[in-house]
Amino acid sequence: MSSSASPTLPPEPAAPVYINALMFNTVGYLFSGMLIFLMQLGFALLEAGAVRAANATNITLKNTLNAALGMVCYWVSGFGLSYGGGNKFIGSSAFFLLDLESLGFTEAFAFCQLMFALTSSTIMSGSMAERTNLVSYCFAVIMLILFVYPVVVHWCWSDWGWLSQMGYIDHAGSSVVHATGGCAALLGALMVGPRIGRFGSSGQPMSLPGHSTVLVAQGALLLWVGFFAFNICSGNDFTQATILGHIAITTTLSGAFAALAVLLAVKAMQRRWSLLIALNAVLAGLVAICSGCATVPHWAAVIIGAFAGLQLLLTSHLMVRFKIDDPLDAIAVHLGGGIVGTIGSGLFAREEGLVFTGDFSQLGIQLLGILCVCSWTCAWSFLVFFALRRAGMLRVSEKAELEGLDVYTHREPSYPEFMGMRRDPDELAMRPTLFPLAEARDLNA
Amino acid sequence: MSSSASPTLPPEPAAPVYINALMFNTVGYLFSGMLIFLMQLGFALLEAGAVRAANATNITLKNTLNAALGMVCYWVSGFGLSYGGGNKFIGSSAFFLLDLESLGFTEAFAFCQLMFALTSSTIMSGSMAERTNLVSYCFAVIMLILFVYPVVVHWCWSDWGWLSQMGYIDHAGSSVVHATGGCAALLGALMVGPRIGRFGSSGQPMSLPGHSTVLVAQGALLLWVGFFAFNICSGNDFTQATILGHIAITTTLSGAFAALAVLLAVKAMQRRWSLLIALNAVLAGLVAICSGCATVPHWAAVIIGAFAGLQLLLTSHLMVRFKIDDPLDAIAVHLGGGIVGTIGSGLFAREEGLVFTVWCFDQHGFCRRLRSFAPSLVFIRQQGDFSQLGIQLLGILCVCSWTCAWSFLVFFALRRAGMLRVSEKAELEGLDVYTHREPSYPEFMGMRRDPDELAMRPTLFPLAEARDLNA
Amino acid sequence: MSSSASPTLPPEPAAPVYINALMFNTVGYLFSGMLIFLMQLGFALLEAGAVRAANATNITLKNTLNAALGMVCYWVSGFGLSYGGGNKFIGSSAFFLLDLESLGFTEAFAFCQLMFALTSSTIMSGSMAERTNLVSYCFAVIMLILFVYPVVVHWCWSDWGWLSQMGYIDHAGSSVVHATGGCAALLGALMVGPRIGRFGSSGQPMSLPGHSTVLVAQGALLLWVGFFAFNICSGNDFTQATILGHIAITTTLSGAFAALAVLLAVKAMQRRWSLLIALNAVLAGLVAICSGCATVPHWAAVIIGAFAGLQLLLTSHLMVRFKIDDPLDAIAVHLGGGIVGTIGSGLFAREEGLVFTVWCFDQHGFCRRLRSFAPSLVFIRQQGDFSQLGIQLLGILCVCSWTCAWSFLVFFALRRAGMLRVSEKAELEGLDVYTHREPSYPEFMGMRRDPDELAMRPTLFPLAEARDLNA
Repeated sequence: MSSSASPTLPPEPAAPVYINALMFNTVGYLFSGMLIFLMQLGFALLEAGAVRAANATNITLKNTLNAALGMVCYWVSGFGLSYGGGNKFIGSSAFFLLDLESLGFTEAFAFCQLMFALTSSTIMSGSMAERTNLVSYCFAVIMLILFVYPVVVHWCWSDWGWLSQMGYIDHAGSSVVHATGGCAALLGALMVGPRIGRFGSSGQPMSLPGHSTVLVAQGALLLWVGFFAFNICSGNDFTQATILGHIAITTTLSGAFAALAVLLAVKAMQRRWSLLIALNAVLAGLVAICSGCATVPHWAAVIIGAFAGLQLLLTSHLMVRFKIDDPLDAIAVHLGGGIVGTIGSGLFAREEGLVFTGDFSQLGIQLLGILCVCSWTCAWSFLVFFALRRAGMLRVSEKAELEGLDVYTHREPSYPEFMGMRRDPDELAMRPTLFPLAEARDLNA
Repeated sequence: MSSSASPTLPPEPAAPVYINALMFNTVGYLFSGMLIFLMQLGFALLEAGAVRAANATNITLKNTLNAALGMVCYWVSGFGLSYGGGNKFIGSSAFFLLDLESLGFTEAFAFCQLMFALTSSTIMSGSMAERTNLVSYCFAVIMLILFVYPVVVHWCWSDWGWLSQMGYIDHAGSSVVHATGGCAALLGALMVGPRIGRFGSSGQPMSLPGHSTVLVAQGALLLWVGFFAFNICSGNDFTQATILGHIAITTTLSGAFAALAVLLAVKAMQRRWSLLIALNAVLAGLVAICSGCATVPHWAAVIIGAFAGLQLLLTSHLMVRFKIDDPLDAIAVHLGGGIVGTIGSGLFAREEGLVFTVWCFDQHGFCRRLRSFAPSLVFIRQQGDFSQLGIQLLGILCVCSWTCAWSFLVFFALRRAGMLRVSEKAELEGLDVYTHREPSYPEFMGMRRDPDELAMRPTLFPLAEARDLNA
Repeated sequence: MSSSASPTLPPEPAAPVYINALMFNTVGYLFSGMLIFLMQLGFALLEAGAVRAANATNITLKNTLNAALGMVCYWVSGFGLSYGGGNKFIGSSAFFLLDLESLGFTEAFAFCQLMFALTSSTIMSGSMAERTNLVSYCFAVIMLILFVYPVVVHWCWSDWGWLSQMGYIDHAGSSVVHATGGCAALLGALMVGPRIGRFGSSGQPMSLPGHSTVLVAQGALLLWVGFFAFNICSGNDFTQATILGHIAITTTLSGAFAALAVLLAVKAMQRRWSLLIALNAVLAGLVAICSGCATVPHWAAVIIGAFAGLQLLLTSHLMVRFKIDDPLDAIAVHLGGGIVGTIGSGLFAREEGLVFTVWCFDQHGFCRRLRSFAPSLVFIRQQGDFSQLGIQLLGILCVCSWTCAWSFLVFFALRRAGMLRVSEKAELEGLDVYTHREPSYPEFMGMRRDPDELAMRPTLFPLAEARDLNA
């Protein structure tokens, strides 16, 4: 370079500034936060692909609202209740992030933690898809991020929390994020009831396939990327090279083995290779390893992943048996996977796990923790959803559901140019809807 | 680990090497650059979803070309005119990045800045979609990235620029990136004219909805991610932890409140929950906070975001009124949002903003600046310092005038040469088949509500058919 | 902040901890690894868009399996054979990453290297799309990641490898990753044979366009982002700011010029602007610069990119001539681009490349190497050092032979066993329904131009129907 001529920006510092952990972690939180925020896109695509085309705009808006509304709620009280000092049960400062206005390090931490909160609340939108009122869903998001989720975080992740002080292992939120979201999803699906046509007149389940497997795959693969950032970021200290690398490998193994185990199981049971179930299995494996990713050895990650995958088939079957309609299998993935992961840490944690110590105390703490987290979330979810159902707000009208929410509620059909396509053109006059919701039903039957 | 056996790569260094700001910033620029480059994909999807299926290949190619051509133009003169020393008005070295060949730090900086340039020029492709000649669009990209945008950057962001030296606040480019791109988009949409069928015989607007709301949402959510990198990276110093974290929170709040404000407003006005307008509102909120993200307090980000969202509705309405056809509402999002944001910084910047220079009395009767904000203050406006607001207004005015002038020249010349717009035949048939012979969804071709129409219409997707849907 | 009240998490450390290279590189590997993993999504979308809708679920599952199975294989022996010490030819420790269990730094390195391996094996799924048995594809992935690819990595990238010790230049894997994957893709496409309907009765090629150009563009743009991480990460040392920035610029230029060169060439030859070929050209340019991204100057990146783009047209033509059916043109992109890049490094590397070892006379008559590049030089070729070019040619030859030999064995065995290809019935019906019972777009099923055909055709998407479109 001609040393004289071009004093280009930015100037290199005269005396080198060395990077300390505060700077490093700040940047680490921010980049992780962005990659975890990609998971919002992942969930939006996963859910859009898994619903019928007549409801694709609706579910996408729910995901967008989940992000926007969740950000506001987390700002208002989410961070304060989670990490704002306080007692063993609940935080009590830093509401509206007021005290942190000029503390960039903590603001960056809040940004990253916000993304975890958004992940938790978006799980509901899957299990309640295609039939839930938009306003009700907003109330559920507010309930979860404003109050329920932050309290769980305070228990399990903050220095003051009673579970945290007992040594509860939940590194990246198998229980905090996923079981919490999964419980809300379970209660929501229960209270809102199954979609019209999901169960036949004699109660037999009918297939209502989503409108695009490619979108589902796209969402799931994006979530796969996001989960790495999710787990790696969770220790909140990017200087711990030893732990970070370990997390990357355990997360890799758990997701991969979940997919392979389930693919083979489905092939054996149904004589077909199922993409959609394999994708859900990947997610279940990733959810399960969140808890122990920093503490279990590689081989245990294999076991936890495979087990989380296989429980998916069982839990999903149970949901159908109990006539709980979960279009995304979100309950099986997040609640089922979360429970498996939380217990798995109790068994396989290298220092405290049952397998390594013969000591049941850690397993007991894990069981107590997951029980309390689930009870807490279920109780509040029940209250809110019950109130909404009483108010008649929880579910859309039958007319809206049959016509498809995109046109009825939003007047924005998802694929306007592909409207009105029918196998039999004679049907056209009879059916004013864009996409025949019941038509695809006989396909997988 | 068995200490003897496996000397696996890479070896751990014997004496620890400590990381200095140069290394740290280099890596920071590169990762940010990649995430900002994701915004090219975001724009491509947003625009592809917002046009009709018969033009989806065309708009996607325009976005691809925007990236490829923009990279070349920025290499040729973009970086040199922006940051290559020079006078107050324009840079004058580092063309072709020649002087930087072995300065990885500055190369990484150029890489990151390139992505900002690409963002600026891609805005036009939205407002001019479905009717603009591909070659004309290339000329517009060349004009913008080769010359017009770098000069604006030199003014506002380089150490030598006259606006920069006056203390102009535009941290991440509400005016530099978005208003510049928005002005070019406005002139382009004006000069190329509305799409066939956009305005009825009596001038009433007709709806020509895009072919996939899911694609639009996908693009917008990806842009949402990209905007965080966009704003965080803009200070060009990743060691400033205090500022970076603040930016993340203000950006978060602005986008979120824009979406919520607009959703409620649209619900109140049109009795429906609109996904597409909400997504545009998010983008407008993010565009507006670019300027002040590092300097305004949290509550001001809320105001700026909500205001940027609501102006979207007004600006969009004005566009229709003046018969400017903007399929993406890119002008309302980027130009409107950019102006709101630039003015917002003048009002709310914590040190210099008008609001904080007002004097008040506290509970003891002492006269204090509102800057030391406390609930105990008695709000009596004594005097405010309008100078920062003046600088902001001057800056946005100069940036817009400069860009509009050059855009007018180029688009006018192209129109005169008859190159600006595709033929009517091409527009009706759809550009994908006519210009590219690559229909976007070949297997979904020829679908009609009425099979009898088939013989009459050779096009793949009936462009006019969807029109009556939202009517 | 009220200093007393809120002891928020995480606490700021009392004495500042300074970041050393080990911490920095660990985080660098992990973030790069994630961005490179995004390329798995990129390939899935690229391939899904480029096949017909009746096989979209199938190709997406193959990509998902590629990731899951590849992770397991790399864990089992991939990393061990690559970097586990050993002799010049093959590594011999760290299987199952056993020795590394508590070495986070190396685990992070393995995570990042794993993503390179996944990229290599996913190339096959493109060239063999729409007709290959899922189980066969799994065997091919296992073959490649369990054994073939790690050995190539050991040769070229580990400290012990024979090519590495000879000074072979392949910074980010033009040959290691892309030519390896491309050779397997070539052998696979050869052995599995063309799709039904790809070549007419008299051998003329027929067009079988994929079902969505938008998906293809989305995949390619995502890969474009991923390639930056791919190349930047490859040096395995994020403290080398000088090199990292240089890589970003050369990668930028190569991809951009490849796209522009090919777009113009296709416009000249076919009178149309092709999106799909332009996207493949971008990828070919990015593949080619992998090898020399750290060592060639900017202008050489331009040449390598343009050349890699143009060879795409030739290679693609040759594939058709030899009746090799490659639905994605993966062979032309990855094998062709890989070979161009490997040779390009031999020509243009700043220290060792043939071009820079030529001796010239400067204006004073002094004999100087062209390396000290200056416009005043008189260009008289005196002598050039062909040794680096020779090493490059030897390297690419050995890598290709090795991969082709093993691929031939495995695919031949699978064909003999009758497992390689799906039945004709499955192929005509579409794999999504036949193998997976998960049609990709259930609600868009049964659409026909002529409703009378419905009774006759039980398939969801008429595979042959789109054929006459581009004819």
